[in-house]
Amino acid sequence: MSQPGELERAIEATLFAAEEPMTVAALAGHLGDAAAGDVRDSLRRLAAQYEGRGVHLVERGDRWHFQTAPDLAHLLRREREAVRRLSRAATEVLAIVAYHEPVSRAEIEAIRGVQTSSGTLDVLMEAGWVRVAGRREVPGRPVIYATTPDFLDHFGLASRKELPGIDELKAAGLLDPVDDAFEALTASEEEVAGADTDTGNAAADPLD
Amino acid sequence: MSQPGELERAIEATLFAAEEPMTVAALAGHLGDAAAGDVRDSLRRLAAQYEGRGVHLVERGDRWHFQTAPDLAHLLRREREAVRRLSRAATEVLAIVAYHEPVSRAEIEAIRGVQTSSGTLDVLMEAGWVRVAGRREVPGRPVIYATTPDFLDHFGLASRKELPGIDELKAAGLLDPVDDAFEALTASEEEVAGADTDTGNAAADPLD
Amino acid sequence: MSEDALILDLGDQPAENWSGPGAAAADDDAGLYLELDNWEGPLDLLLDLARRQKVDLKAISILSLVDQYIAYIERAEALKLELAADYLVMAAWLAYLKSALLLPRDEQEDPSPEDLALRLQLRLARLAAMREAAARLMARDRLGRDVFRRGAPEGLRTDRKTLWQCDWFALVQAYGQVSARTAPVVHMVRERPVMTLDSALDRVSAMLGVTLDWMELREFLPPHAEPRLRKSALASSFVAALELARLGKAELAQDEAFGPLRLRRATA
Repeated sequence: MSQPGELERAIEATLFAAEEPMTVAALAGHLGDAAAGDVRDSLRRLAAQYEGRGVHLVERGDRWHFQTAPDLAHLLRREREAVRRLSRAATEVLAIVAYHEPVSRAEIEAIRGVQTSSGTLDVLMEAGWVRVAGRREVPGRPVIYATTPDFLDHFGLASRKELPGIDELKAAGLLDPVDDAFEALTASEEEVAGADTDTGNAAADPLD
Repeated sequence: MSQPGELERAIEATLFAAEEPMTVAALAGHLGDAAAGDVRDSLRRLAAQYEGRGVHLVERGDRWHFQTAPDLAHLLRREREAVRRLSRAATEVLAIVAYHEPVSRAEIEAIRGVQTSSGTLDVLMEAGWVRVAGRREVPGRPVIYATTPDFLDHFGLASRKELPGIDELKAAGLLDPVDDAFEALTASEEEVAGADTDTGNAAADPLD
Repeated sequence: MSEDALILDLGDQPAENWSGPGAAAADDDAGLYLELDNWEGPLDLLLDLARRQKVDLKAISILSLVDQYIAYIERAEALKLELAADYLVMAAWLAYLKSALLLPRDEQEDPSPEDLALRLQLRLARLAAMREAAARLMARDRLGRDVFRRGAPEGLRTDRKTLWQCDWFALVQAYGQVSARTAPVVHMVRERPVMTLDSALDRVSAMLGVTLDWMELREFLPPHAEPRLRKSALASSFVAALELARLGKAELAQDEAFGPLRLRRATA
């Protein structure tokens, strides 16, 4: 890249400081007594000088401007990855979704016994482990959540059936939501007939 | 201007695209695995390559940015709105802060011989050139002021060492308080013993 | 007049070129006074007056400086201009300084008028230095006035992406803790060996059918039962014996309180 002449320097500075691309006419006007032809020649020489650099001088629809070299565009948009541990609350919610899916937020709260902020589910969806799996066809049509294939990948599971401890917990009745467990206890003393009709509550069978 | 290496191209593109000047550390961080030393070397080479062009690569208070060549100011000035016009008071206060920093308001007033309205310092802080730099650990714990990196940017200084004439002012003792200078002058003539008693009578001076 | 021009002329240039508030020529004093507001205090005015002496600040005549200052203040008062108090205080102090300088030197006086004059000189020198520094600073190639950054930078953006971490154990442990925390309290009775009343009834009546002799109750118990089953069997068999007696199928006998309980088939 050879040393620029005075007109080239002037054009270089003008285009650098300009807030918008400029036409040859606008440049010539700005630079006072410059002839359009000279400006055009200088632009070509400047563009050649910047070839191979990190910044290019380019013409777009009659207007000239500097821009970052296309192969370096990735430098303008950097991704920085930060590793963070899932919070205790998010881990609990994830476990509940994994064991009980598909499950609504109300059901998650019933199992956890505490309110769940929407941010917690957002984090799990951002992590790619939980997805919206539709709506439950009950009054209010609550959104229901389920785990994703990425979830299985991350935890090294071939399927949710591999989640440990299910059988023992199930036998002990610890996987039933609070309300169901209570009903199950009372139902054992009465007739059990009504149990199947409660299809809306999928959580009754956590691994179904 | 020789063809740039890959790191130089990357730095060139990054600084062209950046909205703010960048430190070597920020550049190295943005460019991923670049070593600070390599970045510094590349910056120096780039700056040399741009010498004589219409755009220069400059260092201002440890931060680097591209800017138009100063000798082309006449081409660009006309389109720009004038930079903030400072009152004479603000101009003087800014100089005092820059040459004496960190400095308290009382010290500024001692030099100017007049009260400084709080608006004057506010204007300088709003311009981003002066900041509160803590408190002096003396009775009353007065707030002290210092200049900012933006100050260096704006006035084209690589560091405060480049403040015009600062070495001469220092050598002439003109940056020392009057009391110190007075003692230094009188001590050379008489015995030093009595010097301290003067300070008690300084109130006789209406400017103190 | 721009402030930059104003400051620029503050340098080492001759006072004639001074275009600031004090630019008015000496024979245009009224104009000077009218601009008194433009001075940044009495020290500033003094510095301008000192510059009019066209000599190095170290060589200025304090006496003539004092005279000039006082003269200006008097003229301003004559013109009924409103003067800030500190200008008047300075005038009074300068008048005192002048008289002290003119009087025969009193060795006892401390600080001496010469010292006060020196201090004033030092102050003027410092203010002059800062005025000049300010002028040189303002005259630099200033960003946004003389030099410019890129007009339309693309901008750098760093998208933060969080890689969430959680391991298998944390997941399962969390689930266990949720379950433990929220499970209803259920008391589970462990299964243990018992002999029900029905089976005791069957067993006792079957054994009574085999013999006609009195038998002690303990003989009806399973011979090698473990202690807890044995207790259950004893209780059940006792109740069974009572039941059989009530039905008239067996006779009970006990010779003394807490003595062995005997039974045999009823001889009906």
